[in-house]
Amino acid sequence: MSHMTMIEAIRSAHDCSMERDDRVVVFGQDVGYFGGVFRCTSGLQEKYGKTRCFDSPISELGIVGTAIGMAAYGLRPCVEVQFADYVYPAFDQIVSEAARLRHRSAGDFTCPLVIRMPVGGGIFGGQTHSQSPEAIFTHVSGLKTVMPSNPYDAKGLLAAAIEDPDPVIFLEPKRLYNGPFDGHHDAPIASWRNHDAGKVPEDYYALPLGKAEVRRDGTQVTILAYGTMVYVAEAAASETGIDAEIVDLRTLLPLDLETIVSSVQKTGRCVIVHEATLTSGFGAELAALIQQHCFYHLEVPIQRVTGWDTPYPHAQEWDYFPGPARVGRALQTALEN
Amino acid sequence: MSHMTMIEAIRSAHDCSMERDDRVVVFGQDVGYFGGVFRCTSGLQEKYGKTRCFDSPISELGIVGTAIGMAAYGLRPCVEVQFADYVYPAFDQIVSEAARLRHRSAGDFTCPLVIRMPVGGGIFGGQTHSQSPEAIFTHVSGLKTVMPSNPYDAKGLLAAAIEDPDPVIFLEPKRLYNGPFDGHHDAPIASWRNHDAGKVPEDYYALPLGKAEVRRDGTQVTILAYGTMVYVAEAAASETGIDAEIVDLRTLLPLDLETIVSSVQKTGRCVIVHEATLTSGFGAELAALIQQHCFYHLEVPIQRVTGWDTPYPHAQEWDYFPGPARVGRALQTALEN
Amino acid sequence: MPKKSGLSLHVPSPGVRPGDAPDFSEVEIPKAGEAGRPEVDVEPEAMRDLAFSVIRVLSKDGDAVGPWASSLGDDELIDGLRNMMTVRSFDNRMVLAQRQGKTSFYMKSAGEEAVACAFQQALRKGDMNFPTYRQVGLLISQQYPLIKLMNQIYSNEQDPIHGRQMPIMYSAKDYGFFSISGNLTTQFSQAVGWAMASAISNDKKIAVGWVGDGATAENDFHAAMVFASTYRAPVVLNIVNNQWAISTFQGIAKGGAATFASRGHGFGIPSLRVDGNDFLAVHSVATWACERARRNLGPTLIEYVTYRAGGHSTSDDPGAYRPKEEGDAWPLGDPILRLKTHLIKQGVWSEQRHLEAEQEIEAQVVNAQKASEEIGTLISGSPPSARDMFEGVFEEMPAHLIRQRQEAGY
Amino acid sequence: MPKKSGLSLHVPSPGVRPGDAPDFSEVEIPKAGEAGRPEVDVEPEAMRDLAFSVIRVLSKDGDAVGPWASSLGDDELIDGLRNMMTVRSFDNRMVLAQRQGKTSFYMKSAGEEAVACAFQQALRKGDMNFPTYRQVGLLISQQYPLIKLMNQIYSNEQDPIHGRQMPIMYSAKDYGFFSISGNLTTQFSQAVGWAMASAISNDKKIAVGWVGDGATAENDFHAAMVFASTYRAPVVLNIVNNQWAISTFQGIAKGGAATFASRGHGFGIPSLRVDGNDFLAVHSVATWACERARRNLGPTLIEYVTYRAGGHSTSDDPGAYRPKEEGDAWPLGDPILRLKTHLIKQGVWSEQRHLEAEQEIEAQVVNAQKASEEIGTLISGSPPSARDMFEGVFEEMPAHLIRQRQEAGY
Ligand SMILES: Cc1ncc(C[n+]2csc(CCOP(=O)(O)OP(=O)(O)O)c2C)c(N)n1
Ligand SMILES: Cc1ncc(C[n+]2csc(CCOP(=O)(O)OP(=O)(O)O)c2C)c(N)n1
Ligand SMILES: [Mg+2]
Ligand SMILES: [Mg+2]
Repeated sequence: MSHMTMIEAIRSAHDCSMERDDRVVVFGQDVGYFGGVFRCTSGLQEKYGKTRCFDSPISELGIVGTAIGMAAYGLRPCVEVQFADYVYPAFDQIVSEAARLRHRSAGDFTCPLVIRMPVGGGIFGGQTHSQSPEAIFTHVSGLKTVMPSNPYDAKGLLAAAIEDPDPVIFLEPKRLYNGPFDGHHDAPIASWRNHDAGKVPEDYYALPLGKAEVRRDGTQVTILAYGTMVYVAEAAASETGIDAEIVDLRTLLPLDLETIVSSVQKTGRCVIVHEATLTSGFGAELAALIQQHCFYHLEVPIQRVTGWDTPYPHAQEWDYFPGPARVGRALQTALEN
Repeated sequence: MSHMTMIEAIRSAHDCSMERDDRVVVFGQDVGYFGGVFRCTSGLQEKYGKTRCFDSPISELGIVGTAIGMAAYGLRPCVEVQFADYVYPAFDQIVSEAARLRHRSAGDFTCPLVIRMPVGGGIFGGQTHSQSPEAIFTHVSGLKTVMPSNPYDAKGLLAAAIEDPDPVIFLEPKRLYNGPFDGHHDAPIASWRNHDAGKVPEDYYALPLGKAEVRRDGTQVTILAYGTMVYVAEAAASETGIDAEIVDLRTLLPLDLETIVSSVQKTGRCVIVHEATLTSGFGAELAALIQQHCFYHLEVPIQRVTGWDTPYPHAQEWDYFPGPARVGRALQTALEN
Repeated sequence: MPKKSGLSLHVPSPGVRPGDAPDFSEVEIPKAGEAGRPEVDVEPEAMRDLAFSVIRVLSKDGDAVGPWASSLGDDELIDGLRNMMTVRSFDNRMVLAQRQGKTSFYMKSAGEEAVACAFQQALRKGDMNFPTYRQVGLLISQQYPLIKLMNQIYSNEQDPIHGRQMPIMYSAKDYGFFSISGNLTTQFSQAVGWAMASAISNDKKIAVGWVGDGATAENDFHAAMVFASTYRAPVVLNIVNNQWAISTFQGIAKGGAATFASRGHGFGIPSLRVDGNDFLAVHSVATWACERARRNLGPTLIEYVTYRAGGHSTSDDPGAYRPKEEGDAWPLGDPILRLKTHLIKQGVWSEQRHLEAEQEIEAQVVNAQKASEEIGTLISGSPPSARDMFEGVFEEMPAHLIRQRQEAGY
Repeated sequence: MPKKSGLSLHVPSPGVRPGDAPDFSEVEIPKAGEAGRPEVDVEPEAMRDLAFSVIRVLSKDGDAVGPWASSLGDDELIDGLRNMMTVRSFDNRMVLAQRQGKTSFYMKSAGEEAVACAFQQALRKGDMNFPTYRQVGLLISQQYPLIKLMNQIYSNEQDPIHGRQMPIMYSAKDYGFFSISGNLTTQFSQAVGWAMASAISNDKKIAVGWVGDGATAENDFHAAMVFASTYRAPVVLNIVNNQWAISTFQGIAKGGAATFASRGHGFGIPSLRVDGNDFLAVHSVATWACERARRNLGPTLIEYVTYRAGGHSTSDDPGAYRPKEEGDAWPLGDPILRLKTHLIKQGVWSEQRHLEAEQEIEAQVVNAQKASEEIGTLISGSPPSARDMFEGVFEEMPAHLIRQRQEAGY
């Protein structure tokens, strides 16, 4: 059991899956010889050859469109979109094709496909290297949407996504690639080396999609988070000294409603945190579900702490990023009444 | 003051706007000589010439991409996407360009652009002629999203959208083109001829974006709806005899939160109805906002009556379509506790 | 002409509109047999001219002439003729059924039956078509049961896709027929991906992509060309240029290009243009392109010059945007008539046999229709269950869909 | 070679990788002056060869030869030289500033300065460029204040776009420079639309679209070609082929095509290929294409053959995927050196004057940098206000954004 960064864990998931199943093929922009701009596929071309891991032209549409054809043939493509901000050129193939193929053909054709992409800000990437478009994927029937928050989960969930018989959108919080980040951008950078979730088996393993994980037990208020926001939530909880229960959703669709509901029914208070813009973000769906399933347990309104309804700015990045201070204030508000 | 169908009203809005402002240009697939597959632009090419109303190649991306360039030049393009189900090839230009141009250039360039598209089912169009993708547009900062429910609003709101300095997504419920439709698909087809909202001035007028309209005053429960669902809601209310207040949102973004909140604070109960799939639909945002702003007024959980989380089916269209029966049941449930 | 001095926008339009006399004088039709037939491993550059010509085999008086003269035997040609006749008879019955309200919608292949029927005869079991809605000939040429097509069109209880999609959105994997999408051109890059997968797997199967003239403007056309060119995918990319895209004439999609076929040159893809109403020419060119793919020589682009003789769909009235008589004026004639004439000239067919064949086929179609309608139509019999609507969104139904299904009462 | 008998996938790769000796033997470089110069109203077909050749004006020993020999006067050429030198000096200072942490990111034009600088000299006030991130030469050639560029790069208080975008995402409408997008190729179809708008308005302005070799694979490339071709838009479409797209060599985007320029032929768009490191050739071809557009003759596609001498960006290490010495081996040399040699040969420039110019320019850049850094950098001075982040999402701030701004404490 060695420590891995999230990058190494993702690379290892590819490696184990390609080792086990030669139907698994990996491609995307710069993923072949170079191993990806974030190095998540480094060494795979050398090990598995140019026809199982290769560079693609700069066409997200072509990447996803050809991958759907490969999946229909019987391969298990796992493709990379360099940044989630660049997935939109492929949106039609994802929404109209990958998501609907099994249903519209009554299972005659299926689409076991993984589309990986880095999400989130905190690297001064501005509006075109920082977006978190998870909500729009969860609105599309036929897609599964996953966002791990640590190396251990990343490897296990990616392996499961590759084995899944249906298309999976696999979102990687780029700010977590090299260490847990809690929003304190001035603090020294933390590393996965000294974090439990940085311990990752070399060998293959898979974690079930659709299961949330309680990261911190608490009684006063429930925080629903995923990706980078899990650590922001932890920071906010410990810094306010509020006994918050933190649920890391891990998979947004299918959603682990049970875990969410039982936590909110216990605490009676809920704060939802995500980095994406507020309006029609995934927090809206969570709030709608919770008020439906926990209505008579809720002591106070559910709050959403999210990115603002603006493009992700460059210089004002830390004013946009929902950090521990904002989450902390929300926790306090949650306890006021 | 003559009666118009929604098609005639939309055509008239184009006509008045092109008459008043020769920066207004109209194009899209089959919109030129033929006047559009739904005839919403018929006669415009003849009246204003081939360079102000013309057919485009079958490229939604090209339509929107070139329209953005035209808007940046100083024209006021109003383009048609033949069905909302076909907007995805243009999604990148809409999300990454039209929506962000003003912000990213600090007003150096702007994008006064209207993208019209028919939405909704009820015409046996199956999964590729029935979708209602409004929610994903409302998640994109920088876009306004409008959906009229009758000819009078359609004309006034389209005129306003064309004059708006920012990009507007204009969604036309195709099942309302020729008459108000309340979901009773076996009943004889109603016409706008004998409906008040079918009375439409020939002359130019504009209605402000961002204002909802109370279609029916009521005290027991608030129904939030837009487009076709307004009539479904009316049918459900009268058939259940429940004294429901029906708010027609008309504009989803910017949202008329005041009207919504004051209605729900009055009734203490709320049912949201839309045709789009449930998960992460716009109903989620509405529910999240209402539980936040009306928490202490709510007597019962907010309910969402929506399309199911499946592709829009062909043969089972009426099992998918959220009709008066389902809305009626929700109203009864809302009054139970 | 600009109003003021200055630039002006050019908006192409067809020479003629309703009321005008049809005019195809701009459509250049070389004599049959003129175009050369290169080796399949020739450099694209060396066969450039074939993207600008029209490869034709059947002469005016019905002889098969020139280097592309088909290798098909008489029986295969007779099969081809019967297949085309079946498509036409089937189409007509289904349009009627739609008019009678038995289904919601239909699209015919009228006038372009040869393209799909002749191409299919060049394919092998295991190859995969990625068709549009105008290639039912691919299935009918394989004796796919007409009743199954009708069950789909009627969305009845035995619809292979459970009433989930509009009429004619067939899916038939065992017949090498990919699930049709209502979204134009998406299948084009998928075909390339399927072909790449076959090559990655060192398989022998090839893929065939289909697209209409109008739909070549879509994004996926470019993606397909780029990926096919870069990875030399074993795929045949077919453009069916039937002159119209709903109300829009081909000039809007083609722009200033000489031909659609010539789009292949910028990708180093061998490109050919063929008389789409000439069964022998289509089959011969298809065979050439498929051999290229099978020999791992890479993609081929083919433009079929034909004419959409009917409306775009049952929702369309072509009389609103093109002269009624245009179809009759189409210089490449009718594919069924031309093959019939050839076979009669060959002495292997006759008016008499043609008439009999027509009656047989008509009977076949009618019987299939009766049987299918006994199962049900959109307005009769028991439709596919609403419960089914929730199935197959995912292989395994997740909790939220089960909840919704129960809420729906199933 | 397939492992088993059967098909196999072809995956192009550059001949050489780190450790190998650079090899450009496949890059054919015709002699300067060889390519012919057609009239601007010639049929695309008649100038087909120009998409496969490389138009060059500057001979080995620095003479301007052949029909494309530039019409530029000595002073204009000296301006061009100084512009290129300014771009290079500016680039180097900014890379340094990034290394010092004064900004987050930077991208150089090193090696391809001639393309933007020479092209801009063919444009008129009012024309609009739709650039990528590697055409800062368009602005510098118009004496756009260096300090404003730096203010944007530093996201300081006087950043014209208020710190909202990453460094180098300039916007300068008054200088005919469209807001740069981080999303590749979107500007290409926008350029066509802007040009269409100019034509619709019977205006005289033309548009210029810019794209890199790698980004030609994107959807918007196709959309731009289709619309430009169909409506004969007054636009010049520029492909800057600098051989690399981050770590991906141009063969992945080009596939089996002979050249990127040849992509224009399938759309009937006149297409030319030019030595991108030859200032005179670039300017001459640009002038030719702009005249076509101004005379309402429609679009032109131009491929500039050049080399990305630096890394893709400050985040990139090209040593990981290409030989370190590749840049020096690039057969078309350095654009600044080549123009300098020509001017000296012409007797209007000298080593001495060059040295002085270098020092002047260096001083200019350093002074601008000092002044800009006094205003602030990403890590010094007062940044653009967070309040501003909420401005300009819409012309008028809607209620929900006001609420959010207040929640944010502004
Ligand atoms: C992405 C998308 N845009 C628009 C449409 C609407 N549409 C359906 S068929 C059609 C015309 C296609 O013409 P063509 O490609 O020539 O094929 P043909 O109908 O002539 O066989 C259009 C515009 C669609 N189905 N998908
Ligand atoms: C839609 C999209 N996909 C991917 C990227 C990431 N990306 C930025 S630059 C680049 C390479 C572009 O190469 P090229 O077009 O040759 O331009 P060059 O950098 O060589 O000037 C890539 C892949 C992006 N910015 N946008
Ligand atoms: Mg067509
Ligand atoms: Mg490049």
